[in-house]
Amino acid sequence: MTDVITAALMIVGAFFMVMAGLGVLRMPDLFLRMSASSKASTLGSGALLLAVAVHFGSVGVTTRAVATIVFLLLTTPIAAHMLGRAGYFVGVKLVETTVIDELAGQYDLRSHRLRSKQPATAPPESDQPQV
Amino acid sequence: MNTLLLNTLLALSWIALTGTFTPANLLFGFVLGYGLLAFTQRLLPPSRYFTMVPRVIAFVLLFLAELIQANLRVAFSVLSPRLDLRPAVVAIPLSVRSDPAITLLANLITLTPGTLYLDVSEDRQVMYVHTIHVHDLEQFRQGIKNGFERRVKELLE
Amino acid sequence: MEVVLAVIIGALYAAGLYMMMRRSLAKVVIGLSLLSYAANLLIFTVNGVMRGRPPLVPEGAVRPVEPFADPLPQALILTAIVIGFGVQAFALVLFKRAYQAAGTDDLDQIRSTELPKKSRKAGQAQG
Amino acid sequence: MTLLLLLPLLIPFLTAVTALLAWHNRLLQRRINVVGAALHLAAALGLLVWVSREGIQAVQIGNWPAPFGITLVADLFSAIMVVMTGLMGLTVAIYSLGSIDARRESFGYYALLHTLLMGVSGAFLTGDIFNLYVWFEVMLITSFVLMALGGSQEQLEGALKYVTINLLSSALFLASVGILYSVTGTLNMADLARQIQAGDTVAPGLATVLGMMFLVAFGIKAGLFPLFFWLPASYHTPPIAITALFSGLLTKVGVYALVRIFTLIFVHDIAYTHTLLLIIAGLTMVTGVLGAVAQMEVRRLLSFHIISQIGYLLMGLGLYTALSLAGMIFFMAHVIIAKSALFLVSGVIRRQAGSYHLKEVGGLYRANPALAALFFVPAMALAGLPPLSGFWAKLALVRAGLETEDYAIVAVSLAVSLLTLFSMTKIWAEAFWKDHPQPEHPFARLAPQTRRPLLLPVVSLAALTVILGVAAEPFFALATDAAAQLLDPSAYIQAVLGGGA
Amino acid sequence: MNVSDLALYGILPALMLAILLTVARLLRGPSLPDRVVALDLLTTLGIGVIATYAIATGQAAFLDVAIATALISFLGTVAFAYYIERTV
Amino acid sequence: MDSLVLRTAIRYLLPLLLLFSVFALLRGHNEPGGGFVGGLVASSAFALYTLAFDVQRARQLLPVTPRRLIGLGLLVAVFSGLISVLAGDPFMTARWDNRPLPVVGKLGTPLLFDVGVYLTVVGVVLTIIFALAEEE
Amino acid sequence: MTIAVLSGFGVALTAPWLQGRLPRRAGWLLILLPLALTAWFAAQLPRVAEGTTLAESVSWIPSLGIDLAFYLDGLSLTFALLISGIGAVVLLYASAYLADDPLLGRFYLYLLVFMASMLGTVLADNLITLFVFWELTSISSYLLIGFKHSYGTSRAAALQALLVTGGGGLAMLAGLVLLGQVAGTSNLSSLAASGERVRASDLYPAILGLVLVGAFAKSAQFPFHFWLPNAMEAPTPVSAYLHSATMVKAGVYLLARLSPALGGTVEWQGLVIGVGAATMVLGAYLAWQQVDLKRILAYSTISALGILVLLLGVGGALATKAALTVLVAHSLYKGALFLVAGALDHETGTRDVTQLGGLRRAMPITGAVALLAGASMAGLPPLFGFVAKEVFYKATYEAPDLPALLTALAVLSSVLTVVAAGLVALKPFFGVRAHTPRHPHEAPLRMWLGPLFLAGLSVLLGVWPALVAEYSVKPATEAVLAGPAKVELVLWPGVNPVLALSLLTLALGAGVYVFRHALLAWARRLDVGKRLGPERGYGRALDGLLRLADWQTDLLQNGYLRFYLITIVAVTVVLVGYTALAEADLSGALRAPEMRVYEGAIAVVILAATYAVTRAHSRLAAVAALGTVGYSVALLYILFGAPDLAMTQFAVETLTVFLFVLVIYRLPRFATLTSRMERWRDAVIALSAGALMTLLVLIVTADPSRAHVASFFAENSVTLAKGRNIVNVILVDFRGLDTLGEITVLAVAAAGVFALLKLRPAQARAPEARAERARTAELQAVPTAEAGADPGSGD
Ligand code: NA
Ligand code: NA
Repeated sequence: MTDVITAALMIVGAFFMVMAGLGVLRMPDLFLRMSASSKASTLGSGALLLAVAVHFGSVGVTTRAVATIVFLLLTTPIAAHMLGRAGYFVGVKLVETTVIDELAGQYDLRSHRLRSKQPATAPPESDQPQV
Repeated sequence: MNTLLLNTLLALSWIALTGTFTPANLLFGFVLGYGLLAFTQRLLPPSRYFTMVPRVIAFVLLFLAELIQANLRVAFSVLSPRLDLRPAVVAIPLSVRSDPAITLLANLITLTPGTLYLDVSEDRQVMYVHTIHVHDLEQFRQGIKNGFERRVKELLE
Repeated sequence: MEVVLAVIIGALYAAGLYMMMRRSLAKVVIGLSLLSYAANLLIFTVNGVMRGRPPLVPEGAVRPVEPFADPLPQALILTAIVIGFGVQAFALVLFKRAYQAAGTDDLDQIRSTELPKKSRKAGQAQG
Repeated sequence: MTLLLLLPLLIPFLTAVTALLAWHNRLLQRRINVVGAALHLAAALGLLVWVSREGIQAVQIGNWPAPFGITLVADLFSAIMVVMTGLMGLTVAIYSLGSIDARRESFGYYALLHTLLMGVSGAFLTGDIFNLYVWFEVMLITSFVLMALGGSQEQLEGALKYVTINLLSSALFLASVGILYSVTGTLNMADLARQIQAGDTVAPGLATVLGMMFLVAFGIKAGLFPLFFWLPASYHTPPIAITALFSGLLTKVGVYALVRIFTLIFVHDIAYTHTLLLIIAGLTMVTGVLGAVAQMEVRRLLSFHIISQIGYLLMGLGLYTALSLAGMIFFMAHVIIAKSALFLVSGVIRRQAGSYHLKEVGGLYRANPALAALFFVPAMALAGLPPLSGFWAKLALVRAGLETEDYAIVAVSLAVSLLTLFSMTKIWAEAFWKDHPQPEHPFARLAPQTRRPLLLPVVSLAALTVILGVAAEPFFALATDAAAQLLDPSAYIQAVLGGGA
Repeated sequence: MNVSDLALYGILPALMLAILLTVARLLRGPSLPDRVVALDLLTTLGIGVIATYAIATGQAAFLDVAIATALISFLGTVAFAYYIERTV
Repeated sequence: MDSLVLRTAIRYLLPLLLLFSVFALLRGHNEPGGGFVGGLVASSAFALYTLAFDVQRARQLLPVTPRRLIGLGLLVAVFSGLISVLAGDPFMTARWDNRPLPVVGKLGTPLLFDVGVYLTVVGVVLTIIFALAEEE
Repeated sequence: MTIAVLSGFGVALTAPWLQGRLPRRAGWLLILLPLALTAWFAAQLPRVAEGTTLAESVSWIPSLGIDLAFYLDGLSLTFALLISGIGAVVLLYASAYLADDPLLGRFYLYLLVFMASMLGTVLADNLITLFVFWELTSISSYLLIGFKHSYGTSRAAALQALLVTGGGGLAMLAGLVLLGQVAGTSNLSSLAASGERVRASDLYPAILGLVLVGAFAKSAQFPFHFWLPNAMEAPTPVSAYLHSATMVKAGVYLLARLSPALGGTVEWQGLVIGVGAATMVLGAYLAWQQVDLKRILAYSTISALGILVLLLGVGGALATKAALTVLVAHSLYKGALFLVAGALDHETGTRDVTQLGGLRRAMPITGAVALLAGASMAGLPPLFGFVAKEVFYKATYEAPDLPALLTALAVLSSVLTVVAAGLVALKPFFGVRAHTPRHPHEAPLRMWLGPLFLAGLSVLLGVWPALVAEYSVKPATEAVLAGPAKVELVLWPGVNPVLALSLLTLALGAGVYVFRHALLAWARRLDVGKRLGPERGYGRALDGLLRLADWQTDLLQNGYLRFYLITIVAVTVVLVGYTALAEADLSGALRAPEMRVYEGAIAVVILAATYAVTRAHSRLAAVAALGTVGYSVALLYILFGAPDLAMTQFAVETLTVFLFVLVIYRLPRFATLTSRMERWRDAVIALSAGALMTLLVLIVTADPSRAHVASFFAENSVTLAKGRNIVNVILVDFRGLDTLGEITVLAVAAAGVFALLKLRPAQARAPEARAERARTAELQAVPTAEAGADPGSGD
């Protein structure tokens, strides 16, 4: 029984890991790549770590596996946020099909402060990239 | 949170009593302890603990469901030969204000596929989110506000 | 696997040395890094690689299950890694300061301590 | 008593840590510095006395039997080298009081100085080849920092090359140790010696290949031709006290390591290895001395001479006879003392005549006759003039070379000693005899509080070159005994591995 | 086929495929944040590899490496982001 | 860089990282870990803190200066080796207390030595990182 | 004897102090030493004449077989007397000659050191002890020649003398060591007994050549003679003492001393006679063409030294006797003449003979001395010079080989010597009174007393040659021949061919003297000295040396780090690669790879990332690729059972990347600075180094052998060291000392980084900060050496 669960978790994990890799390779811009990789990899590694917990079945291993998962859940999004922000500052281009970029021009490049902006009342009609 | 401590102690006592220190047994001890606590303390003034725990569990389940479902969606789109994307960076007005709440919300947004938390304005009025596929901006904003933001607000504020 | 590792080691050495032979300070310091990977991996490889048998004694046992990887090279590499880290950190900052002081990161321009003395006449050493 | 083997490591270590903790108290650091250096020398002398009375001594660190733990071992050669380290440490520690600026002092100078002593002593005392690597690294990183401490452009540029090339050497050293362990299964040098001599675990050819790797690795540190580039590029850039210390110790550790491995471990194919050593020795002497001849800056000139003299040391090793090794050891002591004295004197030259550059100085023969004498004695010693220390060293090497009929190296060594004389007289003629190029140059009087720390070390070292020369017998006898131990490593092996070996 | 074999011959190769794909992105860039994203993903993939290898070899001790990697690699990514932002 | 999210998260991450670092240190004698890795984890926690806030805040967080920490670590390490010397054994001969403790195993001078390593590493990495960050 | 030698050094060291305390009387006090020595040596004359020898030996460096052994026989006694006697004369003279020189104390020091060394040289009984003193004479000569140190010419001449004699000395050292080895003894006194063995040895030609080079260089023999005239830059007392009477004769002494061991062979005769004859003629030929008094004397000294060498080459009782007689005669007259030249210089301000004349009234005593000594030099009876020339001619006339040629050359050189004597002794004192830079007076007592004494001796010995024959020449000749000899000297040997030659010499000499102006013009056109002179060779050699040194240094130490690294790598590849191919067993190295898919993938990743590092166009991209390599290596560690290693590698890698990022983005962008050719060259070298390492790994791993210490760790980790993680147990216990060193490295690295970043050179700071620093430096309780100085230029 544990073997079956272990195997299933491993397969799920590996699947999402491959998706993460594929995503980061295939996606056309930085934000899309991060989008694809950050969650898929968290899910993938989470599944694999759970597989370890199930496989060994000891408290020590489980605790450590769960702690690692928690840590990853906590840090992966922050890393993505930091990188995305950095990407904005160095002027990484968004893919041409981007519908709207409401963040564009909101950063004060000198002070690195971010202004708030009230959302547009209507969704944009055009598909013009806004960057 | 004293109740959590008590619950944990009960779970550990269960382990000590049964003498088998396995994750399953620990979980069982915890559930058992929770039930006992809920049972024994129902006459005392209402503790947040007992309303919180189900909420947290529901929240986690919702999150997991979203996580897996959306991950599959992304997998599907990554695997499709032509990437069919309508990405956007959307500003979402915020109603949560506390640091932990914003942080939790941000993490949730990022961990659920399709969306990626980018930053929050200095005045905490607006959160900027990147999304892979947007049809209707307003619908997207409302989806976030009614989904994760509401639950985070319930949980933490 | 040793054959593959040997090729990797060779490649790391080659790349490290190649980088060290560049004119740019930054490249030299990167070369030093590659070189230390190479040396560590070399120690690791020549001492016999063994898949998945860490030199740990299971709880309750008095000695590890045979076969196990030789722990000594691991300890040596560990020491070398740590030392390398310290040295690398220093070298990095030194290079940065040298760049600041010299105003260039082109090593061909960084020769003030040993410029050839073209102006020197022969035979004026004494007298 | 086994503590005596440890004290040359512990004393500088604790001195350094205390200095580190007394970061903001310069006065305390200066005192600790001198006390620590004096204690280190005392411990080293104690060790030498002990070893010369009782024979080779070993202590197993952690009480783990050799070859499993790390062994510290002192034979006469090691003990002599540790004494030289202590001597250099004390003289430079005192000289620094009068010459190192307050800013360097408050950035850990004294802690670094003593860490260097620890690293060098460790290298001399360890009986474990990997532990040797560790002490080399302690010494190197400390020297890197000392070299760059102060942060002038010159220092940084010099240090840059010094660091890069030495790291290359370290990487090679490390790899060689790794391979050596893989083929022998031991890091203990006595055990290595036993195995390679027995020839059953290691193919002799492979052992020779390893010997070549070590030769390059240590050769870089020792400053052999054509691996010495780092030395002239950098040695003249730090304050002179540091240069003197480096000159006395750093390359010598490289030579020590070469001597150790090519007398203890890789002696299975002398015809190949030691002939090669002789060839390199000759080339090192010549290129070094020619480099010196080309210089007009005192520190650079002396730096090139370091290389040249390393050639002599290597010659002693390459000839590989009792006499040549004794000569090498005597030469080592001589050159450490004389060369450091010269560097320290050149510091005073700069202070009084205003420059290190020979074109820009002069007039010291009249202005400071005592300094003239303090320069002349070690300079002539370095040139090998009898009856100063260098002569006996040279004589022993020449005699050994003639005995083994290696005439070429003898010829080279004699020619090089003439060129050494030439460049010593160059300094003499320019800095002392010649008038100062500025007729009105004010020869700065040394302030009373700097005069003693500056001159005391120089006087002591100059006196030592004379004593080492005029009363050479006890020293040479000691060197002869030390050489005998090197030539027949059985006692060393016995002391480390015990009776069963 | 037991779990260990599955891990060794099924899962690990799959993870390696992911790694190769990621490295391709890392080398291709084009922007520095792209590379860092790849590097960050690489460490997470590494954690997966370690976990899988722990199952394959039955050595739970490898898990400790995974934790340490998870904890520390975050610093690397943050540092990259921090300084990328400062280059502007 | 003032990232609200990072600053918030660091409050939770910091104790977690420090906890793990001590765990790695204490367990190192029996499982992977040890003073060096422990020290690196601890210092990376402070490094994160430095990035999230600034050097001054990070320095305030630390009760002693990194330099003191280095000195202390070195002293502890060498002292652990000297204990045996006082008893007449060679330097660094291990002394053990034979009562086993959870996680740690047995207490002994090698563990004390590892504590010295841990302290030194923290001091070293923080000295470097603080100095570099103050450069900016 | 030991005391006699060593006392010189002792007294010498007190001389500067003494001169400082008693500026007027120091000379008189110091002269007591040479006088006492002279007396002591003179007291030994009778015993030595009887054939007794004195030997003393103090153990010096027994482990090198070196004793401080001294030996007194006729030969050493003759030299010792000359050294101490003339030493006294010169010291006295110098006390007046250099009375105003502030460095007189140092002069005494050097002169006394020289005297003691010279005594040591001639008294030494040990080959090495002899060499020790020999070199000391060179170095004290260096200091004396350069005494007028402000003049470039003095310094150059001092150096030249040192290099020529020192270089010769080094050759001699090799010769002496070989001689000792072949002869089986280092004792000069027992060397004669081993003569047969030495001359039969294969090494004999080498020994002979090396020893002769040393002796010839010291004794200014062709082609080393040029240093001697240049050494006239020295104060005149030095020239008189070192460069005519004593030091230059050290080579002659050595030839005489070693002739029992080395002499008598064809090689000996050919070399020694040839060089001696050439020197004799050349010196004389150049002497009379000079205008500087001291240079005339110097060249004639060279000629006389040639005679001595020639005679020793001829060998046998007669020639040896002649050599010793000439030696004594020359020392006496040449010493006196030099001192006369010094007096002339001192009083008139010039040494140019063309500017001197008619001084006999102004300087009568000096003139008389000059006349006597000059007559001895010219070989006029009844002076001792005449006696010497008679035996000299007799020796050449009766030489076993080539007597005619030798005699002809002897006469030729003697004729020219007569001319030189005339120039020195007659020209300044007779004829028209010339105008001189200074107004001449008679020299002070201390400056004529000594020369007068020497000239007087020339007369005394000329009249009474038996005195010197019995006490000096005979015992000395016996010492040289290592056997008894019949030695007599007479003033008037009767009419014979030799006397005819003497008269001829005088007549021709007088003729040339009279017509010297015409002949000079002719000789100057020939310009032998300059054109063929080896001095040009010396200059060229020195120039060439300096140019070679510059070229080599600029070539090797060119400042290009790349060049250094390329050289080192290339050397490693060649040295290690050659040894591996030649010596090691390569058979196991070639084998098929075996691996698993995932391992292969990691290998691909590492190789790709490594390649990417080398090709990266941006710094941070290179760092990212570098990080990939590091992480992948850590994965390899995991796969092969090294969790601790992997953990450490991951952690260190991350921190390194962090540091890189922190630092490297401040460096400029990558740019391609090298040409395509250079890149290819570097790539080839780097790849060959990589290939070498690959090969080594393959060789080593071909034969997997189990490490033997590993099992000890496995066995004892839990039981004795109480730890289950063996790697950690090794780190903190089995090999804890490594770790102690390791954390020391870390601590120092941190201190270094801190200092690099915080301690900047002063000029980088604002002026106010500098002023502030200076103020605080003043307030410091600790005395600061260079308060406020820029550490960058600190010493
Ligand atoms: Na040196
Ligand atoms: Na270690």
